[in-house]
Amino acid sequence: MAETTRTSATTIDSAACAPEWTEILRQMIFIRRFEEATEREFRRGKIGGYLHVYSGQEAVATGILSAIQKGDIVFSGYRDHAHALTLGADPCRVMAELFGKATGVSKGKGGSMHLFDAEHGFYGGYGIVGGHLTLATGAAYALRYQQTERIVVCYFGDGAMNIGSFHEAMNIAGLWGKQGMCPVLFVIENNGYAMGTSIERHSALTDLSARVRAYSIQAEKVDAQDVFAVRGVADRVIRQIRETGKPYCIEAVTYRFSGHGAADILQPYRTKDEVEEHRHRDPIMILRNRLREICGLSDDDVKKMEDDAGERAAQAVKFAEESPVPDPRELFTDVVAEHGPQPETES
Amino acid sequence: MAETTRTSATTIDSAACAPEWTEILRQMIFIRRFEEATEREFRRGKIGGYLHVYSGQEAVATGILSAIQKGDIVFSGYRDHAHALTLGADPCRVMAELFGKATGVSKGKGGSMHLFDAEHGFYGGYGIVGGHLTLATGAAYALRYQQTERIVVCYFGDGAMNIGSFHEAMNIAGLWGKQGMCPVLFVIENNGYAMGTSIERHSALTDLSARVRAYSIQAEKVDAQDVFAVRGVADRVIRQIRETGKPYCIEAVTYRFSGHGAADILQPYRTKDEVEEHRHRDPIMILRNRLREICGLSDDDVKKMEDDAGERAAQAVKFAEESPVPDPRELFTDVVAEHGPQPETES
Amino acid sequence: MAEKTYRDAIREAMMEEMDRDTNVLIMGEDIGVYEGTFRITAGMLKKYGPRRVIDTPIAEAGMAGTAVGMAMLGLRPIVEMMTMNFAIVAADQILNHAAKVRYFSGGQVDVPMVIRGPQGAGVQLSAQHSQTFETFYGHFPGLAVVTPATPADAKGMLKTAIRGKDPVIFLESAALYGMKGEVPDDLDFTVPFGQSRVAREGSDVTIVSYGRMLQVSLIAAEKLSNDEGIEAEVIDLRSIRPLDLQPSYASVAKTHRAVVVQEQWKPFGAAAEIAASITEEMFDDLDAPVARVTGEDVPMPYARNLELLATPHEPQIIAAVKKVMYHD
Amino acid sequence: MAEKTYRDAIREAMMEEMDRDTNVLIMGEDIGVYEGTFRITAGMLKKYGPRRVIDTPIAEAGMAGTAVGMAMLGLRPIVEMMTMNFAIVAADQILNHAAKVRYFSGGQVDVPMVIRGPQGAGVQLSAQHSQTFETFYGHFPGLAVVTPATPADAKGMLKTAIRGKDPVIFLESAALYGMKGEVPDDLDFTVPFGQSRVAREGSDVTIVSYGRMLQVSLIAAEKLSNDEGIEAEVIDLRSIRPLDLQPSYASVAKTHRAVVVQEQWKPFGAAAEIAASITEEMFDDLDAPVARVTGEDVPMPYARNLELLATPHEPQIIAAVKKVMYHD
Ligand SMILES: Cc1ncc(C[n+]2csc(CCOP(=O)(O)OP(=O)(O)O)c2C)c(N)n1
Ligand SMILES: Cc1ncc(C[n+]2csc(CCOP(=O)(O)OP(=O)(O)O)c2C)c(N)n1
Ligand SMILES: [Mg+2]
Ligand SMILES: [Mg+2]
Repeated sequence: MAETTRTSATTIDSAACAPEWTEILRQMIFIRRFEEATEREFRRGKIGGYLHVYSGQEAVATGILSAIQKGDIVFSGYRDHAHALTLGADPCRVMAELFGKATGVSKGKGGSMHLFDAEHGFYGGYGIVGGHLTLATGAAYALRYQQTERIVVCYFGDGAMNIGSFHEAMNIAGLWGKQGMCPVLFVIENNGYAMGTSIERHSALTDLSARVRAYSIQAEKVDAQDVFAVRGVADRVIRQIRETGKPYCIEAVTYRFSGHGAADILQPYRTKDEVEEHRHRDPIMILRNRLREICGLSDDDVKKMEDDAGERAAQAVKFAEESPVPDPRELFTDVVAEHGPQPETES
Repeated sequence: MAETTRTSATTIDSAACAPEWTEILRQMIFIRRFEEATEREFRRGKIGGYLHVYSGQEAVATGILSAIQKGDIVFSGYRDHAHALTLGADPCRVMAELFGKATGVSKGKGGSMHLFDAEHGFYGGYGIVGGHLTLATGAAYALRYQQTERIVVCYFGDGAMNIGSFHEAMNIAGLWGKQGMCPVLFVIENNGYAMGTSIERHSALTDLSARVRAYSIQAEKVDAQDVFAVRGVADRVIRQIRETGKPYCIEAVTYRFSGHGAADILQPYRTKDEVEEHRHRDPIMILRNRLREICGLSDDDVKKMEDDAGERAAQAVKFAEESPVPDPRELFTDVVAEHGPQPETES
Repeated sequence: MAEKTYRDAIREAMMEEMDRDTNVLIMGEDIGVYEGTFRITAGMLKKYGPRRVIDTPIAEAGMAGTAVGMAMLGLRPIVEMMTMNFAIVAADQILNHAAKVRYFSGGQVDVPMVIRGPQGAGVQLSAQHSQTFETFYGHFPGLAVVTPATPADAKGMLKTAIRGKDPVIFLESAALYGMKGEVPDDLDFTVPFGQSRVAREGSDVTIVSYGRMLQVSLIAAEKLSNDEGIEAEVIDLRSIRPLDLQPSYASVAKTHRAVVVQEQWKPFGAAAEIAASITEEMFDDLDAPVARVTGEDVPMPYARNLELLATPHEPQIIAAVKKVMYHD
Repeated sequence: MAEKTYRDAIREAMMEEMDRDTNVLIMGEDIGVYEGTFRITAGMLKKYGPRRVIDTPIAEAGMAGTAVGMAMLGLRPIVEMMTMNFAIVAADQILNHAAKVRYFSGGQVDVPMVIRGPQGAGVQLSAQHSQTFETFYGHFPGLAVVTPATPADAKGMLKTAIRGKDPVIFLESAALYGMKGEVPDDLDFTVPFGQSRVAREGSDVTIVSYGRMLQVSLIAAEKLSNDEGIEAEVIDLRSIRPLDLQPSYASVAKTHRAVVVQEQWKPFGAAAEIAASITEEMFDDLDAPVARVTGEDVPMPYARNLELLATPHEPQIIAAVKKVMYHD
């Protein structure tokens, strides 16, 4: 199997100082603050169920989703807050969803694992590992069938690559791609672990991009703690997908700083040192330092961003807290189309 | 992806004339006659259900199963007559199974798709495409866990490689192989088609061996119309599996002469010419010619083999025909263990 | 009205809807070049081309899951399962995705898709290829599950399914494909879900069934009439979810006795729900407990004699009718 | 006897059987290094090593299928599903392979394996993570399906499952993991399948349940006794397949009224089978139709207030009891 190329953006040109990068930094900082708030609110018992936060992986959401266009569609797993937020979902409504409130993006019916915001192109939020890959593949077909130039982005974890639906989706995407009918960007969020199982222990072949090439789908690795690198690949690749209608895969090599979920306190599968080491490659720090060094971003600017982000996260919590719970009648809505051809199920 | 090596036995040495090869020819001819008989009996309405015959692929069953040892275990799909027969299942009882008779190898409960003969190492006979690959993988683990030197052989078609259970089995086999805990030989019976869908239309990457290597499993292609070639690879590879406890995959490139199943009369997916062309590479003819040219096999010898095979097939039909149908009480046996801890299901 | 086979009724429903709405497409294994193992899709690839008649690899989860994605984006995919037995590998895509995404998204998407294919015992297809799935799917909210028993219903209900907004499990019976019946010509002829019908009138006993067993029940009813002078009212449920038992209740109010007929295993089968519901609603009207006629509780055997014993036939229905009428 | 949690009862059953028989092993996701998401397998990897405590990739079909192969070759694998919801992707391996290979091979193999894990509603796990599966599996011959409601049953039935010859679907409830109860110390303490038991004696009404809902039913029964003077007999079914309804019949002969309690959706749920069977057998003894208490027929919502409305609680059971007693 050929060596996997690894892209990294060591050469930074003047475009690096475009205002957009400040926006990306702002967004990454906000995601971090937002996730910290969710962890706090989970401990306070305000958020229920499972909670999977994104801290450490911010460059994957922002680097790629800043490169797509309006009308593009995004699918994700259960670690989905950052994707929804980066697409423009209202943080207040995202937090309200986590609180199980009527004002939530999914009316409080979905929760953390099932954020959904069709208006902003976010098509969920799924809890069965690997289950949404086939959905994304079908969505990509639909967009091409409808003769649009829209594309699909589909996020999933390294661990999801071992389940059958990954395989079926990839092979179908590869086949449809040959007809130019499958404009989808698969993004492996390779954070090294499926819950507590490291890649070496869950994947027979540890070169994940190589696995994807076995479906005749182009794939490349990128150092995803470096949002410049991610964005660089994304720009090029998304253009290609849009032009060709063929799938592509980015293996975003990243790391999660928090536990797998809120219950993963002990983390017996990795050492404190390992986590600490990766904190030296915090994607926020990397971008911030670069903007400081090259573009003259000041400490004050950064401080202001941090404060703003904290403020917005706090506002989201406040909004969520003050929002009403769903009306009990909501229990029975959205089961089937209310005005579909079928009468209500008798009870 | 690296070029796939293709083994072929162009150099024939004196071992080519070992008596074993005559036996293999005899077995291949018998399989052909047996299958022709099943097709006849199907048309006569004596065999029901689905019937998938093996004609054209004889070298895959015989080339590999002549290389295994007593105690080894074989799993197959629904195109399974040849595997059972080559392992030593009584042809009369195999035919009786197809007739749905009490004397059948599965007591008449399984039929063509579910031959089973544990005594001869044949562990079925499965009808869900790809479903048995995980079983074979688990069986291989068991054999190693029990500290035996036994191995598993698992046959499946090219079309089976697109279903989720193939993927999960392969990845698990790859992982367990690293611990030396998965002595299984996966044999792709690549006959170019999944029912009426050619490889180019069902597999995004058409190099099937390369797909298997994406699970860190060694794989190689062999021209499987040439039983010498198949057997050559099998001998080497089986030794390696037994020694290392690691899985291996042989992609046996073959062709089926009959329709997919008995109902596949029109065969709109391939031309008569294509089939005719492949008949020039009939594996029986290839072996027969070689034994004639090199080892002095006479036309008389061949004639005798053909007659014997026809005779034995006819005997099997006679046995099947004269056997009794299952006792009606058999309907309720073998659902759960009769002396297991659970009482019978109340009805 | 014209007489048509169940098979042609299904094909026509699909083709008329594909003519009507370019968002409708079909995918499945060997439905295009091969023209379908049961030839339901014969001629369709030629007419609509490979973008709308998609031959897939053997990947039922992939088929069902991609259909969900297509449906969420506005297409109306029809997935042909070669037989419904193979859809078990797609169960997660159907039960956890198709059935639930409307709900957990708070109603942000429609999921207009149809999963259709034959189910039930054929002739000697043995254990893995002979199952029925109305209970399997019927338990899950978010799905519609239908079991047409006639060519007209096959056509009319398939049109309803294709035009709807929800995932529909459309359960055919291979044994019915050759059956003929009158089918309305109107291009807009549809049969709504959740409306069962009286398939035969009678006053002595109520037989409730659906799908292929409805036809067996009708034959049993004729025999009962001819041989015993017992007039059975036969109800065709038509859809399993939503389930409409009003006509069954009305019938029981008249007959005071009911038999429910289902092809597969008794425990936790569909007949249990129907019997339990009838009892809950009509307890005071019932002169006998609702009887269930079902297949034997064993995996389907291959041998023809055993297979015939495993599945219900007219005699079992007749016996059950006599039992609820205390004629035994 | 010692007091133990349901969680410890399960772990002890597995460890004692692993000590007793080297053919017993366990596999699952994150059961080894991570020690299990519910910590059922804590300490096991250290004690038994990676050949007997196997961390698997996320591949439930792979887990279930390899277990079938192992079992056919004489091992006794236990598969831990992180939650039973994830086993839907393994449905084909369980329903078409584990459940049927004994039959279609004409009885040539035993398939001694256990698939176990928690099911049912937790706290706000929403639609894909809150389902129960007793009906899903209960319909299929070839499987045993059990739903222990106490620590003693959890231990005794798991031992029966591990020592058996057939595939067993062992349905736990995460909500019960912390529950304490007396558990016999005997290493050979087993609880046979297909023997339901009277969990509480009473003479006025029969409540039939299993698993977590059994505990809710017992609380309801206490309330009924204290507040209304109604003495409910509560039957714990313990196993769903095989299903033993004799004690329920005997109880109904005494009480003449029955309520069946089940956590999930009413249509085609387990309660239908139980109600239908009781009615078939005890029709003349019943003073009221058997009532069903079930969850609402909707995918599980996330919001806590909706989730509480979706699942049955004591008040619904009490209301159903009053209804069958015509006290409403
Ligand atoms: C089919 C299925 N099996 C198991 C789970 C439980 N589970 C949830 S997340 C997870 C690990 C996934 O790891 P990965 O795909 O690498 O994503 P990450 O959490 O690292 O982002 C597991 C096992 C599930 N949700 N679905
Ligand atoms: C899961 C599943 N889907 C579909 C089928 C129907 N089916 C039976 S054989 C077959 C083609 C298999 O092709 P391949 O694996 O290449 O084996 P071959 O028949 O060529 O030997 C199909 C689609 C099935 N049995 N199981
Ligand atoms: Mg991961
Ligand atoms: Mg093939």
